[in-house]
Amino acid sequence: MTDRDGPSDRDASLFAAPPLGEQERMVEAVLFASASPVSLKELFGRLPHGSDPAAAVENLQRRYDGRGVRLVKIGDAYAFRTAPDLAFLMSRETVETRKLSRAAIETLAIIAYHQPVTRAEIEEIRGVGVSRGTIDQLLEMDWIRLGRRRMTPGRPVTFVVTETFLDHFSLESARDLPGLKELRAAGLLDNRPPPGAEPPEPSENDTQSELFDPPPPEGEPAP
Amino acid sequence: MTDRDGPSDRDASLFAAPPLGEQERMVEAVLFASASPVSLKELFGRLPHGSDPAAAVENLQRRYDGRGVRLVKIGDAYAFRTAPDLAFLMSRETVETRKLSRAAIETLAIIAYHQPVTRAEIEEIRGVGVSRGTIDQLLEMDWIRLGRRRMTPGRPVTFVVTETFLDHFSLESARDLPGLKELRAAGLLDNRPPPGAEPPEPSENDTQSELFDPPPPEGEPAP
Amino acid sequence: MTDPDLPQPGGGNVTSLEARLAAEALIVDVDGFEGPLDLLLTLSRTQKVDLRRISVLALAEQYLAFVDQAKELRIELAADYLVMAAWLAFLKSRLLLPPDPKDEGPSGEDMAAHLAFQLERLEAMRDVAAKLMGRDRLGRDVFARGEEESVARVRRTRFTASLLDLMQAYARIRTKDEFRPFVLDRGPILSMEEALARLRPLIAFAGDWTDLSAYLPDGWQTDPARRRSAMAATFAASLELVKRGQAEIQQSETFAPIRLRRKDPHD
Repeated sequence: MTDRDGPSDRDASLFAAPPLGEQERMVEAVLFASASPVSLKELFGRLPHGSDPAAAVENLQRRYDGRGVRLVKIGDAYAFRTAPDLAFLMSRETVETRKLSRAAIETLAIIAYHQPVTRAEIEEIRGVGVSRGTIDQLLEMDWIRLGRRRMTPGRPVTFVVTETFLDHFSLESARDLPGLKELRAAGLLDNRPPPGAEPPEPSENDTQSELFDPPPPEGEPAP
Repeated sequence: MTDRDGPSDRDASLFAAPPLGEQERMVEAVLFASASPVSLKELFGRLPHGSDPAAAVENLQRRYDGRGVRLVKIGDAYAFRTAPDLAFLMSRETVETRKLSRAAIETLAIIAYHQPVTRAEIEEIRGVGVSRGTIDQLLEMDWIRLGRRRMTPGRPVTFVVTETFLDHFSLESARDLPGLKELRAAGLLDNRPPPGAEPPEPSENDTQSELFDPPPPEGEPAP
Repeated sequence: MTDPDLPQPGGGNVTSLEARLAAEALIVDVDGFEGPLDLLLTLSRTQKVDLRRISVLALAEQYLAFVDQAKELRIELAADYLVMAAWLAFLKSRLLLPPDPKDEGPSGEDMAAHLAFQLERLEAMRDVAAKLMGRDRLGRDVFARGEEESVARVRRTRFTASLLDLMQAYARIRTKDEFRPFVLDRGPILSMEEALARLRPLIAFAGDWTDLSAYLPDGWQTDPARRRSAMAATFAASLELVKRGQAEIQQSETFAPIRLRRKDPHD
C-alpha cells in the first residue's frame, strides 16, 4: 500500500505527495480535530493527492504507543483516545451543568451587591422570603460564606461572596460589579430575559419596561 | 510546586508522586481530552499529590514541537491546538463564527489594546457612543469581562479581555497583541485628555461604590 | 466638496471628476459613518498624506463643506455631526485669527494637534483590529479537540450562572423595588404586634442588659414621630415579654434608659 504511485505517474510528479512525515502531521491534526472517528477512505480524500494515509496512521500509532493518548481503531475508522490506565483522570469531565434558579440568582446578586448582608435584609430587598434551601445551595457551591455577625441586637449572621464566586464570574472584586446606572448605560438593563431563562411573567415584564424611561433609580445601601 | 518532597517526608514516601514521565502522560491525557484550556492550577488538582505539572507541560511542549498538533499556552492555561499551517485540511471542521459588526470589532480592539478601559474612553476613541448591545455581545461571547473599577470620580467600571479571547486569537497573553509595542512607542495608547479639558466632575453615580467603601469584613466562621 | 480656496497637500492630483464621485459616495453613505470622527477620518484620506502631517484647517473646511452640502440636499444630520461642525468652525476661526492674548483656553494649534491625535489613534485602532481579525483564529485556522472525551463515571450536577444573569437579576429586583406601590409603605405607626413579633426573636440573644432603644427597627430612630411610635410599641411589647416571664426590665432612675435582658426559664 505504501508505493502505489510510481514516479512514472504524471499526476504524482506534478503534484507530488508530501513526505510521509508531513502526512503523519496531517493525519494527526485531522484525527485530533474531528468530532468522530475518521476512516482511511475519508483520510485519503482529505490528504493531498498521492498521500498514503494507511502508512501515516501506522507510523502515528507507533509514535503514540505508550503515551497518555493512543491512536485506536474503531470499526474501520481511527480516533485518539485517552490511555485506558489514565481513565481515572477523566472522571471530572462528566458534570452536568444546570442554570441556577431565579430565587438563587437573585439572592446571590443581592449578596454580591450589598455584602455583608443579613438574611432579613435580603428578604427586605427581594420583597419575598428567602428559603433556607437557597442559602444552603449557595453555601454548598462555595459562592457565599458567612461574614461577620452584625453588631445589632440578635447579632444576625451576614453573608458575603467568596473567592470561588469571583473566580466563576471573572471578577477581581465584588466592587467591580456595575451599578444600576452603569448597567443601564451599558445596555445590559433591558427587559430581554437573560439567555436561557424562562421569560418573566407578563405583568412584571410590563412594569419593567416602563421602568427604563424615568430617571434611573440609584442603588441604595441596604438598611 | 517545583520541589517535590524528598524521600524523608513520610507523606511523600507513602504517596509518592509518579515519575515525571508518567506525569507527562497524565497531563497529555487531560489536555488532549479537553477542548478548552486547562490551567496549571487545575492540572495540579487533578494529578496525583506531589506532581509537578509545570515541568510535565514543559517536556510535553518540546515533544509536540513541530507536530500536527501543538501544545500552546493561553494565559495561565494550556491546550492542544492544531498547527496553523494545516488549516487547509480542516475546512470540514470550520465553524461559522458569528459575524461581528464593525463597531464590535473596533470596540474589542480598543478594549484589548487599552485595557483596562472604561466605556467613556472607548467612546472617546471611537468618537461615537457605544451602541446598546455591543458590550453585551462581547460579554456574552466571553471575549471581555469586567476589570477593576477606575479609581477616578464616579469610579467607572472597566473592561478587559479574557482568556477565551486570547485562545480565540492564538495569543499567549495580551502583551503579544500585534503591533502593541509600536502603538505604545507612538504614544497612541496614551490617555491624552483634550486640551483645556476640565477634570471630569464627580458624578452622582457613586452611590453604589459607597456601598463598598468600608473595607470588606473578614469572614469568621459561625460559632 | 473639495474646497478650491484651500491648498490640499498632496491632493493636487485629484481630478474634479474623482472628487465629485467621492463626494457623492460620501453623501450616499452618510448613514454608514460611525460618527463625526469616522467621517473626518474618511475625509482626511483625500489629503493623501501621513495623518501626522495632515492639514487640520483643510480638514475642517472639508467637513464644513460636507455639512453644508448635506443641508442643501436636506439630509438630516445627527446632532453629534452638527456639534462637530460647530466645534470645527470655532477651531477654524482660532487657526485663522491671530491669538488674542486676553483669551484663555487652549490655542488653536493645541486643539488641532489633539484632533490629529484622535484621528491617528482611531486609524491605528482600526489597523490593529484588522490585524487581530487576521490572526490564526480558533475554529478557522487552528482547531481544538473535536471530540471531547468524557468518561461517564461521576455524574454530578453543577449549577451555574453567567455574569449577565447576575447583573440582570439585580437590576430586576432593584427596579421592581422602586415602583413598590405607595400604599404598601409603612405608615409612621408601629403596632404592638409588630414590635412583639420583632422583639421576640431578638431578645433570645440578649443575655446582657441592653438599652430598649437598640431594639427599635432600622429607619425608625431618626424621624421623631416614627421614633415615638416605635418606642411606645417596643416598650409595650417588652412589658408583655416580662409578663410572660421571658424577659427582665429595669430603669435605674426616672428618665434613665430602660434596659432589657433575656430571662432564662431555669433562673
